[in-house]
Amino acid sequence: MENTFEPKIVAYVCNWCTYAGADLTGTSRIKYAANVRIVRFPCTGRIDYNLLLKALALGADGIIVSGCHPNDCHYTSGNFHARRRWIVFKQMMEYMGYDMRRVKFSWVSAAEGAKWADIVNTTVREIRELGPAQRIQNEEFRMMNSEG
Amino acid sequence: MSRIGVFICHCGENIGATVDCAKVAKTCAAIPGVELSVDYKYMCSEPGQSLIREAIKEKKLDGVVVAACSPRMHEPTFRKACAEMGLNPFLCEMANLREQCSWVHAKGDATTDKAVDLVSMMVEKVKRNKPLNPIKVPVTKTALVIGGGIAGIQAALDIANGGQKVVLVEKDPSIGGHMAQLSETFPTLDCSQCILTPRMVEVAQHPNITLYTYAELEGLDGFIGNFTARIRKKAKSIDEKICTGCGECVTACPIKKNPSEFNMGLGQRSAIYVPFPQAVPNKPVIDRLRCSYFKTGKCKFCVTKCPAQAIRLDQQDEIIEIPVGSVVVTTGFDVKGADFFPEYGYGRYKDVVNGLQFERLLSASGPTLGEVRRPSDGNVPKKIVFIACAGSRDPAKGIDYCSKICCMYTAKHAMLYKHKVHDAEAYVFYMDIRAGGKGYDEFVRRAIEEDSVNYIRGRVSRVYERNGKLIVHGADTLLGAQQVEIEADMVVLATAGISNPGSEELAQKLHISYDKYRFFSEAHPKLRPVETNTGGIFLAGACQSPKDIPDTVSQASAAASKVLALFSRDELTREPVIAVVNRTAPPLFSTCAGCFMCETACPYHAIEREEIKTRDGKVIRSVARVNPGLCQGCGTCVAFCKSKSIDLQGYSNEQVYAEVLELLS
Amino acid sequence: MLHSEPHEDSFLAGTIRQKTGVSVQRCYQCGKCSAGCPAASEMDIAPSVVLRHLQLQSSEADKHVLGSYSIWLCLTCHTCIARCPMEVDLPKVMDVLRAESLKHKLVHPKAKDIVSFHRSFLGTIRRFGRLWEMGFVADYKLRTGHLMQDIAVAPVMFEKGKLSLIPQFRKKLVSRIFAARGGNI
Amino acid sequence: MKIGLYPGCSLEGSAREYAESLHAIAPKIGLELKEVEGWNCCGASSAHAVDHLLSLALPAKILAQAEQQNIDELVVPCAACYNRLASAKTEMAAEQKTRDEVVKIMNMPYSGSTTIKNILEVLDHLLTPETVKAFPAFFPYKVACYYGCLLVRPKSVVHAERMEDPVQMDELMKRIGAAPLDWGMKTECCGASFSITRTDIVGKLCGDILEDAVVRGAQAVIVACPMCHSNLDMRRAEIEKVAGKKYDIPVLYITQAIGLALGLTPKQLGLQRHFVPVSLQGKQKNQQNVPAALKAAVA
Repeated sequence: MENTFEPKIVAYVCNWCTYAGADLTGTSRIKYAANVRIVRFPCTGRIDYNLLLKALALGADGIIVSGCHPNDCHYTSGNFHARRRWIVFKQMMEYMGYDMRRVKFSWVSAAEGAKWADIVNTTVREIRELGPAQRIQNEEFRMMNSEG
Repeated sequence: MSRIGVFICHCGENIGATVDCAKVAKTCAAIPGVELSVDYKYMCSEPGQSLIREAIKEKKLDGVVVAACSPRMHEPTFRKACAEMGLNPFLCEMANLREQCSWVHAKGDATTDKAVDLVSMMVEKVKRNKPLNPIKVPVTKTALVIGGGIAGIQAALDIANGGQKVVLVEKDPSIGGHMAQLSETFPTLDCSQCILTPRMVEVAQHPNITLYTYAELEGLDGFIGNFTARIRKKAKSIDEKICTGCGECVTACPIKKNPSEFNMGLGQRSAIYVPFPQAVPNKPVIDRLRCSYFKTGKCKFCVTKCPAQAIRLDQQDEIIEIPVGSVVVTTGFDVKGADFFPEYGYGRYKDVVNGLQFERLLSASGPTLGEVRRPSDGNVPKKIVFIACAGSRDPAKGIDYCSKICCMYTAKHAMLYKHKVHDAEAYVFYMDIRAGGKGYDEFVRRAIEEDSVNYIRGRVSRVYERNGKLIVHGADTLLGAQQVEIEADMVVLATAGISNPGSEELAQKLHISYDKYRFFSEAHPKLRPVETNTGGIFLAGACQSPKDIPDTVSQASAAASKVLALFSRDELTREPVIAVVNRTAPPLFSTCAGCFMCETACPYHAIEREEIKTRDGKVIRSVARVNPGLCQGCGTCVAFCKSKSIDLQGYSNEQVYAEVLELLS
Repeated sequence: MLHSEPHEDSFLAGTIRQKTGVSVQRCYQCGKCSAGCPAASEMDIAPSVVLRHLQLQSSEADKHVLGSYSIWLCLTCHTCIARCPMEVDLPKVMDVLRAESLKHKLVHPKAKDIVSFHRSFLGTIRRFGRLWEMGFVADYKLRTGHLMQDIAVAPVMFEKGKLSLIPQFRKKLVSRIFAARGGNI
Repeated sequence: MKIGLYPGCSLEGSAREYAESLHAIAPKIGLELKEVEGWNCCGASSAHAVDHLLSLALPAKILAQAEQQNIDELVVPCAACYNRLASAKTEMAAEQKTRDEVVKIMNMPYSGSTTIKNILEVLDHLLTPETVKAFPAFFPYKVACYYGCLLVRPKSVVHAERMEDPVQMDELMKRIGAAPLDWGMKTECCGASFSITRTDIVGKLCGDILEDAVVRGAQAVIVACPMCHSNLDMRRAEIEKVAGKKYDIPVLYITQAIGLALGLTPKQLGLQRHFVPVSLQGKQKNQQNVPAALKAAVA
């Protein structure tokens, strides 16, 4: 039977590259799945991993974090900090047994409208496969939060 | 309870055709705190805007959400509209229903649902928005220009003539830079010094310009409008105020055999010297590394000979601090020496010189007084081979880029040589002739057609010396790469233009970025060519990439106009999207624990350490403070802050969490 | 010879890239290699022009190169790569071209002697494990028919003890290697 | 200094005197040579021209053998062999795939542990200014040190500094009292493998080399490569045919020059094997350049 599950996906993106890239997807009229909701930040450097944990705790089925390519950061180094933070976060979550296929980290520049659509679509497809996410329970959340 | 107005735009069919705007408006009207929720065909149109203005007045709205196109498109428009009605513009947000919803999804419930989500997220955000006011920073109306070449001279004069103060710092004893070393300039062949020296004098005499020669930048603190520059005035060993520049000391100095930097080592100078006759200031300095007094403690000839008793052997370096509002970096470039080329003899052959050395041989003020003579034996060379792209476009030698100026000056060299030595033969080995510029290609054609300079397309493989001649092995790629051997009297290498030694350290002092060749980086290659990533610091000339005089001068004037624009106001206003560290009542003062993780994270050095003191000045603790002048609002510090004591205005934790909560609950 | 067929792999440029990792497209035709090549004056197409043909990626151009005398005149002296601004390893390219030229039987008539030289040389090694110069030269003469060549030199060499008449047989030293790679000889 | 030796084919034949002189000077300069047993030809100028893997396998086998015989340092007097061995080693170090193929072909274990040295490196190590003090004679001549291609190129294989103007040989010559000239043909090609197929090319290239040496007043050309030697010495007739003039300048292996400085007889050094008679005695133009130590030595 056909998979009818519609995942809720949150996207945390930076204003200068990926948000602009997503705008370009629009201006070039490239279609993608409607499951994604973009939350706009000035820079991926601003995206603290409590935000990701919160989203997971509130029942997001998947998360996309996306910013400028390395060396293209509008603020010179924000995305490098984000990348370092991401590596730690990923290891920590995997250690705690969370399926990190639900969290995507990517670079999408202001010129990569098609890439954005592609990332959204693949994420939606993959997460549809994975099925609804297990909510992170509050005590786990608090526990990790104390790490953050 | 907040009173928020929601305005859904159809953008004609753009949104309306895909999203059921009426439904969105209706659903959002039900959100607690929403005072009014309407849809309209064109929100950005004048009637659309007045719709918003009216609503603000009548419904006494304390927040506005416009659901339309991307905020990158019309946010300023709608914020302006709100401001006109006395509503703080930062209480207005946009939901992106066009680029990120209607244009990318098919018509249907899913899309409309998403639209509703996007709007309600913004509603929740706006509920928590705080009125923000643009930041005002005072401006010190003095510009620091680093480097006294043509770029620095032009920038300094433009700023000074614009009525603002300038401090010009030059590391050498005189201003003038490389342009002062040039003979004639392409494509017009007017004499370099004739057009330059008047400007040098103008700089020295300009009431708005303070000139520090033989001085270097030690460090720079502060931010746009409010820098403090520390400058080291190297000891000239003379008292400039009483020195008359008569030159007695120079004649008296016994240590005469020092290679002259100005003449690229082709001439000599004394230990106490004026680099060249038209130097500005025209007063000598003592080269302490060469001076026998500083080496052996004996001599003092200059001291005894000086009629004004202006020699000061005990003088020390002096460091001065100057407040400046803006900086123009014009430190110029350097060229590779002939010793850079193994296949051309590692610089062992005296008669293999680089372009700048040949300029000195052509220059009337040069070591040969403008007669072209071989450095080795002083004879007039009858046959010169000019090699273009010597080091440039040569990844094997670590220089991938084109040095831009060589094609033109090589044509000029060949031309001037032919003019000076009528029975001479000039050969130019080139790969491509890059003569883009007003009158440039015509100039090259003139060299070829009128002065019959022999252009051969091909790179030279090797140059070696055989009984007084230089044997040049080349190929003519336009004749099937047939080999060409030329017995030349002299070889001139158009060596690559490179960044100045020490440019890296300077960049670090200024916190500006540089490329892998250590040329300084502009903020945007096309749209911000003379700005750097650091506010208030501008670039001009060859310190950014090799370039000719016209380009350098235009850049210098551009940088100057940027400075004048900056100085045109007493205060700078900036978007208030910046980080702040919270402050609470004593005894806590702030939740900041003083770990200063933020300090390490901040790319702009905007985090300062603030000491909280008791009345009697005892330091209780030190906490972080964000310098609003330096902060660019990336928020990296916010993510780093363990105690959540630092927050980003406009993207505060409260605001973004509210969005996420709304979206997922 | 226009840039008709686009796909690199079907041309020598592709073979070269795959066998040596050298990209002929890096060459920007400055001619420095041709300028320094000791054998260029004897070549039918100069080294840089060989590369130009390869860049064209057309079967005609490739054929022209494999049939050229130049590829056999390359002395592998490495002067070109020593000075090449783009570090295009021309000697490596030449090695591939010679092997391909043999494979496709396109060897330039004037190069027959040189090929015979290599064959005699390697043949001798295959047979004796080391180079027995006497046998090698004899073999070469028989292959090429230049019986009279060096008729003056050989006796002197012999008299000066530079030629030995009887070889030592050390075939086994290299038999395995030639069994595996002797195809072209 | 105890070191492995790979002589290579020429040193058994046309370059016999190179071997002779090397073995003659070895004991006198404290050099102990252990020849690789059962060595084979390195493939020299032919293998690579015909089959790439063959050109790797032949030298690789030599190195593998050296390893088996616990030779961790190997001197290769013949510049051609040196270059082939070094290239093979470099390429196999760079590409695991190539290495596996080669090992499969020769069916011998190969670790690439052997250090390969050319004659100049070894002599430079042994002929220190101190050791030459003890030399009975010296070599007081104006010489043109000719390196050719294979000792200096390609830089990826032979890591010679000053590729365009090497000086190791000149340094060695200075130490034994000779006056090396600054000349233009140090690293030009002699025509190498064309000695048989295109003697005319060899004639021209070698002519240029000798001409430059003679013009600058060299009394001898010093080489460290059998190919260079045979082309410059044995091909003198062709050279003179192309140049249309006679050249009587002798060509010596560096080991022979050192041998003379050591006071060995021409016979011991195989000078009689040269086509161009080596007659240097009596025209010692270089007294003034002779280091004091050496003057003392002969006095």
